[in-house]
Amino acid sequence: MDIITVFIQKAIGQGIGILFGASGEIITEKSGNLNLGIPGIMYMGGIAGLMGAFFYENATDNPIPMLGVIISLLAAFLCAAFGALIYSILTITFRANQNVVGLALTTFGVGFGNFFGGSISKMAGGVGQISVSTTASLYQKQIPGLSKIPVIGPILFSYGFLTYTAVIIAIYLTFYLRKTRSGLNLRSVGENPATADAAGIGVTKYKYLATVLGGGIAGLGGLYFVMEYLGGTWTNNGFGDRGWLAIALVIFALWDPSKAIFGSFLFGAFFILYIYIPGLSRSAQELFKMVPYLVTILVLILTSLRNKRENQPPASLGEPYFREER
Amino acid sequence: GSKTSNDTAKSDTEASSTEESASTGGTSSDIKVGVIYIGDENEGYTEAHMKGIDEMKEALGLSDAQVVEKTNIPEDETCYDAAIDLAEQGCNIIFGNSFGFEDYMLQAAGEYPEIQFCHATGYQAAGSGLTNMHNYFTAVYQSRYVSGVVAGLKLNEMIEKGTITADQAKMGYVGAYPYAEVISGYTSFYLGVKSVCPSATMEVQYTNSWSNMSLEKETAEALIADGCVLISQHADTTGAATACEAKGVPMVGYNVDMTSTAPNSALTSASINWGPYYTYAVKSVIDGTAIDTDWSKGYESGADCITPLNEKAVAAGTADKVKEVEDALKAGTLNVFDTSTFTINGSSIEDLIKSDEANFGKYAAYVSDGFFHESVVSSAPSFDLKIDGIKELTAN
Amino acid sequence: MSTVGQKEVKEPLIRMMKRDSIPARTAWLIRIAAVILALIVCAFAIVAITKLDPFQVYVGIIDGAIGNSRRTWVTIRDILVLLGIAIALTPAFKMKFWNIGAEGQVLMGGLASAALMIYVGDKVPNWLLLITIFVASTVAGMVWGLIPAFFKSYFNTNETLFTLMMNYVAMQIITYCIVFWESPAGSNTVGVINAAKRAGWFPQILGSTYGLNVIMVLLLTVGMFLYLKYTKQGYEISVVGDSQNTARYAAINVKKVIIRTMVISGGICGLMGSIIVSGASHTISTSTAGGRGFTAIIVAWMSKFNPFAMILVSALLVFMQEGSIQIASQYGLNENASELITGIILFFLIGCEFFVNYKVEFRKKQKGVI
Amino acid sequence: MDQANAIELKNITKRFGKVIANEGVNLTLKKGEILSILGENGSGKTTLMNMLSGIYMPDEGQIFMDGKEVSIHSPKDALDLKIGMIHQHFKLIDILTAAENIILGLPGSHVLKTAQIEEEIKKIIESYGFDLNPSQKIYDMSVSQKQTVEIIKVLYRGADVLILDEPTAVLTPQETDKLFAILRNMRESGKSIIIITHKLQEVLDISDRVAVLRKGKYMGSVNTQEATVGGLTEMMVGEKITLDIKRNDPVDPQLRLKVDKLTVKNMEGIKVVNEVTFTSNSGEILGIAGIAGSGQKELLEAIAGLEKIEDGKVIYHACDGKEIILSDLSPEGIKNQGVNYSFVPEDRLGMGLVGNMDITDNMMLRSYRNGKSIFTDRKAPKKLALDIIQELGVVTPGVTTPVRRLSGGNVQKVLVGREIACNPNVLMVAYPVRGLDINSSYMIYNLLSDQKEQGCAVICVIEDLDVLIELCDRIIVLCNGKITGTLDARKTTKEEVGILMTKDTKEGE
Ligand SMILES: Nc1ncnc2c1ncn2[C@@H]1O[C@H](COP(=O)(O)OP(=O)(O)OP(=O)(O)O)[C@@H](O)[C@H]1O
Ligand SMILES: Nc1ncnc2c1ncn2[C@@H]1O[C@H](COP(=O)(O)OP(=O)(O)OP(=O)(O)O)[C@@H](O)[C@H]1O
Ligand SMILES: [Mg+2]
Ligand SMILES: [Mg+2]
Repeated sequence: MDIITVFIQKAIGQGIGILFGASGEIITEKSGNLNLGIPGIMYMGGIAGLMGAFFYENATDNPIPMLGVIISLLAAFLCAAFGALIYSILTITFRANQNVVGLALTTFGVGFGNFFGGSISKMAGGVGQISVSTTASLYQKQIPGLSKIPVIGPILFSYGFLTYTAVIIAIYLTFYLRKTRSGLNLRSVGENPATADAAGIGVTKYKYLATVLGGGIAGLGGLYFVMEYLGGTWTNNGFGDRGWLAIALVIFALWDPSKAIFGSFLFGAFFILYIYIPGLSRSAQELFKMVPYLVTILVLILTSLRNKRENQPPASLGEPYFREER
Repeated sequence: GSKTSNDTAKSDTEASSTEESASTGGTSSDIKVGVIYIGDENEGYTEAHMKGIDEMKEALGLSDAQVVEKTNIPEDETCYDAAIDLAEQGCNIIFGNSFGFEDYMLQAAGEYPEIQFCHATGYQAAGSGLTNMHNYFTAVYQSRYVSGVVAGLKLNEMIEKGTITADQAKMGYVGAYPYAEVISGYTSFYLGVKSVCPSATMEVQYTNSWSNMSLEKETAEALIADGCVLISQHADTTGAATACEAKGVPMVGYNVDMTSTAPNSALTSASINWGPYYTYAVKSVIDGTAIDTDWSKGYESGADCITPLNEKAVAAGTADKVKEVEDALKAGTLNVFDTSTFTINGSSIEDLIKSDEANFGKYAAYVSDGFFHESVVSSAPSFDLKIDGIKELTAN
Repeated sequence: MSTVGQKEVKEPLIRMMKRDSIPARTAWLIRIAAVILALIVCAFAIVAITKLDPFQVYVGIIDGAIGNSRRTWVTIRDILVLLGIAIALTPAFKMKFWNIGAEGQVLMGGLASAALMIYVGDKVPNWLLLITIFVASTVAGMVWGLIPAFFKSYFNTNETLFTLMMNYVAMQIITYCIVFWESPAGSNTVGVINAAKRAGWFPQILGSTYGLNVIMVLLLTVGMFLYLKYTKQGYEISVVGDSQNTARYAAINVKKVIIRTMVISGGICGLMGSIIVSGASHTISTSTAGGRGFTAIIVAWMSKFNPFAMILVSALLVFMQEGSIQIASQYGLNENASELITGIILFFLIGCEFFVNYKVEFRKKQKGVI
Repeated sequence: MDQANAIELKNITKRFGKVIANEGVNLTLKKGEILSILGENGSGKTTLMNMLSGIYMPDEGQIFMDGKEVSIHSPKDALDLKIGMIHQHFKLIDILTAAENIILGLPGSHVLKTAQIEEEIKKIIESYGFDLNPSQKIYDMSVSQKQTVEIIKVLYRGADVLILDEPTAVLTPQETDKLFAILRNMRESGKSIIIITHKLQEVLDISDRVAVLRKGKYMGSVNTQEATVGGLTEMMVGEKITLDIKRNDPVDPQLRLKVDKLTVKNMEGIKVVNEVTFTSNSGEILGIAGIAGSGQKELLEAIAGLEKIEDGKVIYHACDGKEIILSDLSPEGIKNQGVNYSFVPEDRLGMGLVGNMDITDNMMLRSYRNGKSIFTDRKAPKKLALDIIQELGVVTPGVTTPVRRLSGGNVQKVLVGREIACNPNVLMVAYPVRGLDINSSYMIYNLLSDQKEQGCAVICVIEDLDVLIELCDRIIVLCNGKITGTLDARKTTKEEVGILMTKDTKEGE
C-alpha cells in the first residue's frame, strides 16, 4: 500500500480520539463550563468500556460481539458522564472554580483509569493479557467490500464504526448548535446565563445536560482508543496527553465541531509525521515531535490576529452563575 | 507470596525448589528485602521483576512482610529517598530495576556499606569501589536469538508458500533507544533469523521511549507500510502486536506473551526470568556469601526463555528446531555472537580490530575464540555494532 | 383574562443565599468537616475496592509522610516545591492570566540549571555557580512566561492553550538536550550530575540538605504576600485582573503589567526548577516538574491566592502523596489509588467552599395552598 | 376604584446579607393602569421588580395575581404568568440576532425556521411602528435599537403585565415619546404596566398612579393627576428639598484645553469624531449636546487618551502657560506629564471603577502612585472613602463592600466623588446623572458648579437639554461626529439646540 495512503489513514486513526474529546468539550463549553477534566474523563470512559467488555466476555463462554459492543459503549458513556456529573455538581450547584475542579478531575480520572486498568490486568493474568478480542474485533470491523477499493478504500472506508460515529456526532453537533432551538438556548446559556435565565431557559438544566452529555461523548474517545485503536488492551497512561490536545482542538476549531473534524486529522498527522520522514536523527525526531504543539501555537496567534466576534469563546466561559449575584 | 510463576518459568521453578530444600533451616527468617521498581504490576518490565521476586520469596520461604516493594519510583531523588527509606526499614538487600536508578543507588550504597545494593541493567558497580554495590542482567540475547529462529522459520514458510520472495524477507524492528542493550538485542534476534533464513534483512526504527503503546503501534505500522513482512520489538508494550494483528503480519514480542493481543500473529516473545538472580542474591545474603559484582546468566540457569509458541501462527516444525537451539545454548555449544556469522561493512570484526579502523580496537577485549563475549566483561549488554543486513532508519 | 393562579403555591425545598461574611472559625470548621467526610467516603471506597482496613491505611499514610525524620524531610522538601510553584502562579492568576504553563516554565528553569552544572561544573567556585544557576534558571522561566504574555498583551492570543503548548515544547527541548547529555549513549538518562564534586548542588544549611530550599521558598512566600497585598505593582495586577478597561483608564500600562507579571510568574517557576534540580534531584528529565505545575494550579486556586493558605493546601496534597507511596508498598495497593483518594478529598474540599460562601435554608414550613 | 388588581404584593421583605432592600412592601397594580414607581437610588425598586420577574425570591411576603396567591421561583414562572420585564441592564445576547434574542427560550419546533420567525417578528414591528431589522446582530445595534428588541421580546411573548426598569435612561426625548406612545397603546389593549424612572417629568407624563419607595419601605401612592414634582420629591426623600442649579458667571476664564480638528475612527473605520475643534476654559462649564451616539463618548475618551486618535491635536494649556500636546500620549503619558485632569466615563463599573474592589481600593485608582515607596498607602484613600460616603450620602453597608454591590446611583457618587477629590484642572464627565435619582442628580450638578467656581475647566455630556441650558456656560452641539454649532447657554433655547442636534451635515462631504 502506498505509504502516503497509510500515513493519511494513521493520521485519521490518531485524530478520532481527540475529535470525540473536542466535540464533547465544545458542547460543554457552549454551556459556559470550561471542563479541564476532559483528559481524566476520557481515561474513565476508556477503562469503563474495557472493563464492561472484559467482564462480559469472561462471564460467558460464547460472547456475542454485538452485546459486548453495547455493554462497553454504555459503560464508557455512563462512566465518563459520571465524571462529568461530579464536575457539574461541584461547578454548577456548588459554584466551585471550574479550573480547580477540572484539574482535580483530570488527576482523579487518570488515576481511576490506571488503577482499574491495573486491576483487570491482574485478573487477566498479567500485563498485556487483557483480551476482549470478540468485542474489539467488532469495533475494528471495516466496511466490507468498500475498504478493499484501492486508495479510496483505505482512506475512507477502513475504519471501525466509532470513527464514523465521531464524524457524525461532530457534524450533528454543528447542526444542533446552529440550527435548532435548543442549540440556540444552549449557546445563550454559555454567552450570558443571566439573559438566558430571564428568558425562561433552565440554565442549570442546560448546563448539567451539556456538561454530562459532553463528558459522555468525550468518554467515547477513550473507548475508541482502547477498542478500535488498540484492539482492546490497556496500558498505564496509554492515552497520553491527547485529552489536552482535545481541549486545544476546541479553540483551534473556533468552537465549531465540524471544523474540529479536519483539525483532529491535522493534529493526528503532526503526531506521527516524524515516523514517516526518512533519515531523521534521534535528536531531530525529538524536535519534530514539537510540531503539533508549535502549530497549535501558530494557529492561536493567527486566529487572534483576525479577531472576529464570532470566533470568541462563549462569553461566560469559566464563570459560575448565581441568579441573585449582582 | 501465593503468586505462582508463569508457565515459561516452569523448568526454573523446579530448579529453585530443590535449592529451597537446601536452604531451609538457614537464617532466612530475619532477612528483609527491599525492591525499587520503575513501574508497577501494570507495566511489563516491572511485572517480570515482580514475578522474579515472588519466585524468590517462594523458593526461599520468605513471608510477605520480609519483602518491601516500592513501585512507580521515578529516576530522580525519589529513588534515593526510596533506597534510604528501605535501608532504614532494615532491609539487608535492596534491588533496583531501572537503569536510571544507578546513580542514586550508588549514593545510598556509599552511605549504607553493610547493606547490599543490586542494580539491574547498570554498569557502574565494578568501577565504583563499593563492595556492596552489584549489577545484574541476564543473557537476554540468547532468548532473542531463539525467538529469531522462530521468526526465521516463519519467513521460510512464507517464502515456501510464495507469499513473499526470498529477497522480500525484510523484517521490521521497533526499538526503544539506540542503546547497547537494544542493539545487542536486535542483532542477536537477527542472527537467530539468519541462522535459518539467510536472505533476511531488517529495518530498525526507534520510538525514543521504553514504553509508549501508541508510538510502538504507529512505528510498527510505518514499518509494515515500508514493506516489512515480520515485526519484532524491544519496547515494553503490546503496541506492535496490535498493529500486526490488524495487518495480519507475524510478530515476535518481548517480555510478555502477546498472544492475547495478537492471537493470530504473535509467534512468541523473548523473555527474561529474573527469579534465578533474585533467589541467588538473597540466598547469598542469607548464607553470608558474596554476591557477584556483575551477574549475567542465561538459558543454562533458566534466566532466559521464550514464551510458549503460538501453535496457530508458527511454522511447522518450529518447536523441534527451538528445542535443538535451546539445548545447544544450554550446553554452551552455540554462541550467539559467532563472529563468522556476521560482517560489518563487509569485513569481519576480527579484521576490523586488527586494522583498528574507527576505534574498533576497543572491542578487542570482547572478541576471542571466534565469538564476541557478550555480557561477560559487565553484566549489561555491550554489543553496539551495526552489522550488515540491518538498517537503522533513525539516522545517527 | 389570564389564567394565572392555577399553579400551586410552594416553597422550594432548598434555598441558597449568598453569605455576607462568615466567622473564620466557622469557615474552618466547615473545611475540617469536609476533610473528615472525605476520609469517611474514601474509607468506604478502600474497603470496597481493596478489602483493607481503612484505619490502618490512614495510619500507613501518616507513617509514610512523617513516620521518621527522613520521611518528614522528604515531605517538607516536596511541599516546598509545590508551594513555590503555586506562589509563582499566583500573580498571574490574580491578573486573570490563565498560566497553565508552570510545568514548562519549571522545566526550562531546571534545564538551565542542569546545563550550567554540566558545562560550567567545576570551573567556578560553587557559590558563584549557584548564583549563576539562580539567575539563569530564573531568566529561562521568564522567557517561557514572556512569550505567551507578549502575544496575549499585543494580540490577545488565548494564553491558556498557549502556555499549555509551551509545556510540551519545553519537554521536547529537554528530550532533545538529553540526546546530547545522556550517558551512556542511547540510555536517555542524564544521571546524577557532578555526583563526585557536587558542583552546583545546594550546600547543607542549618544542618539540613534542604535548608536552602526552605529558606528560599519561605522568602518567596512572604515576599509574594507582601508584593500582592501592599505594593503598587500588586495593586496594578488586581486592577488589570478585574477590568482591563479600568486599568487603562487609571493610566496603567496594561501590556506592560501583563508582561511584567508573567515574567515574574515564569521567573519564579524557573527558579523553582533550579531548586528541584540543584536542590534535590541533581538530574534533568521530562518528569523533573512531575505534574506539579498542574497540581500547583489547584493549590493556588483553592487557597484563593492567599500565600499562607497555600502552605496548608500544598501540605495536605503532598502529605497524601507521600503517605500513599508508603501504603502502596505496605499493602501492595496500586499507587494510583492515592490519586483516587486525593481526588475525592479535593472534591470535598472544593465543594465545601460553597457552604462557606452560601447559606442554605431548608423549607421551614409548609405554606397553605390557596 | 372599581378596577381589579392585576398584582398585589403583600408584606414583601428581601435582604441581601445585612442590607434590607425591601421591607414589608405592600403594593398593588391595577388592571389596565400604568403605575410608576419612584424612589431614590438604592431604595429597592429594582429588587422589588426582580421578585415579580423571578430573579429573586422574597424572604417574606406573598404575591397575588388576579386575587390568587402565586409563587414565582424563576423567570420561567414569571413568563408563564405572563409577566414580562425589561431590565435596567439589557438582557440581550450580543452575538445573536434580534430575532434569535426574541424567541430565546420559547417552545416551538426543534429545528429553527428562521425565515418564518422573522416574518412573524416583522409583523409586530410593523403593527407597533418600530424600526428594526430582525436579522441584525445585537452588537451592531444602538442603545435604542436594543431597547426596541427588549420591548418586542415582551410583546412577542404576549405579556399581560409589563415591567420596565428605567427604560428611558438611555433614550433621546424623541425615542422616549415613541416608547410612551407604545405604552399607552398597550394600556388601551388592557395590559398593566409598571415603569421605573427617575425623571419626574416622565412620571407625570405617562403614569396613572405613582408609588413611592424610601429606603426599602413603601411610602404609599398618589394618583398622578394630584401629584406635583415637589410633592413627589418630598415623599421620596422624606424632607423638603430645593431643586435649583446654581450658575455664576465665569471668573477670569483662561484657556485650558484646545481641541483642534480631532478625528477618531471606530473599529469599522467610520469617523465617529470628525474634525472637531473647540476650546475649554477654566472657571467655565462647557456642555456637549447631541443625540446619543453622536460621538460624545469617543470625543471624551480620545481626549483622555483612551481612544486612538486618527488625526488632529489636543493641547493642554497649563496654569503656568506651558503647552502640552496630549494627543500623542497614552493615559500613562498624560499622567506623567503632570496634567491634572479627571474623567467620569459613561461606563462606570466597566471603566471608571473596579467592581470587585471596595470603595477604599477604588479611591486608590487615582492615588496609588503617590509617594516614592514601592508600597501603596491605604490610609489616605480610606479617609477619602469615608469622606465621600459621608458628604455625598453614599448608601453602602460599609467601606469594605465591593462597589459592584452598590446601586447605580451610589456607584456614580463614589466615582464622581473620587474624580473631584483630585482637584482637577480639567474635569470631563459623561452622562453624570444617568440612572440617578433626582436628589442625587442635583447634588452632582452642584458639584460640577463648585468645581467650576474653583477654577476648573468642566466639560460635560448631559442628555437633559433643560439641565444643560441651565447648568452650562457654553454648549457645543455634535451631530454625526461633527460640531454643528457653539452656543452661549445663557442665550440659547432648547429648540435651537434641538435643531442643531439633527442638522444634516452631509452637505460638506
Ligand atoms: N479550551 C478552552 N476554550 C476556551 N477558552 C479557554 C480554554 N481554555 C482556556 N480558556 C481561557 O479561559 C479564559 C476565560 O475567558 P474570558 O471569557 O474570561 O475572557 P478573557 O480571555 O479573559 O479575555 P479578555 O481579557 O479579552 O476579556 C480565557 O482567558 C480563555 O483563554
Ligand atoms: N444582588 C444583590 N446583592 C447584594 N446587594 C444587593 C443586590 N441587589 C441589590 N442590592 C442592594 O439592595 C439595595 C436596593 O437595590 P436596588 O437595585 O433594588 O435599588 P434601586 O432602587 O433599583 O436603585 P437604582 O435607582 O439605583 O436602580 C441596594 O442597597 C443594593 O446595594
Ligand atoms: Mg472576556
Ligand atoms: Mg434599580
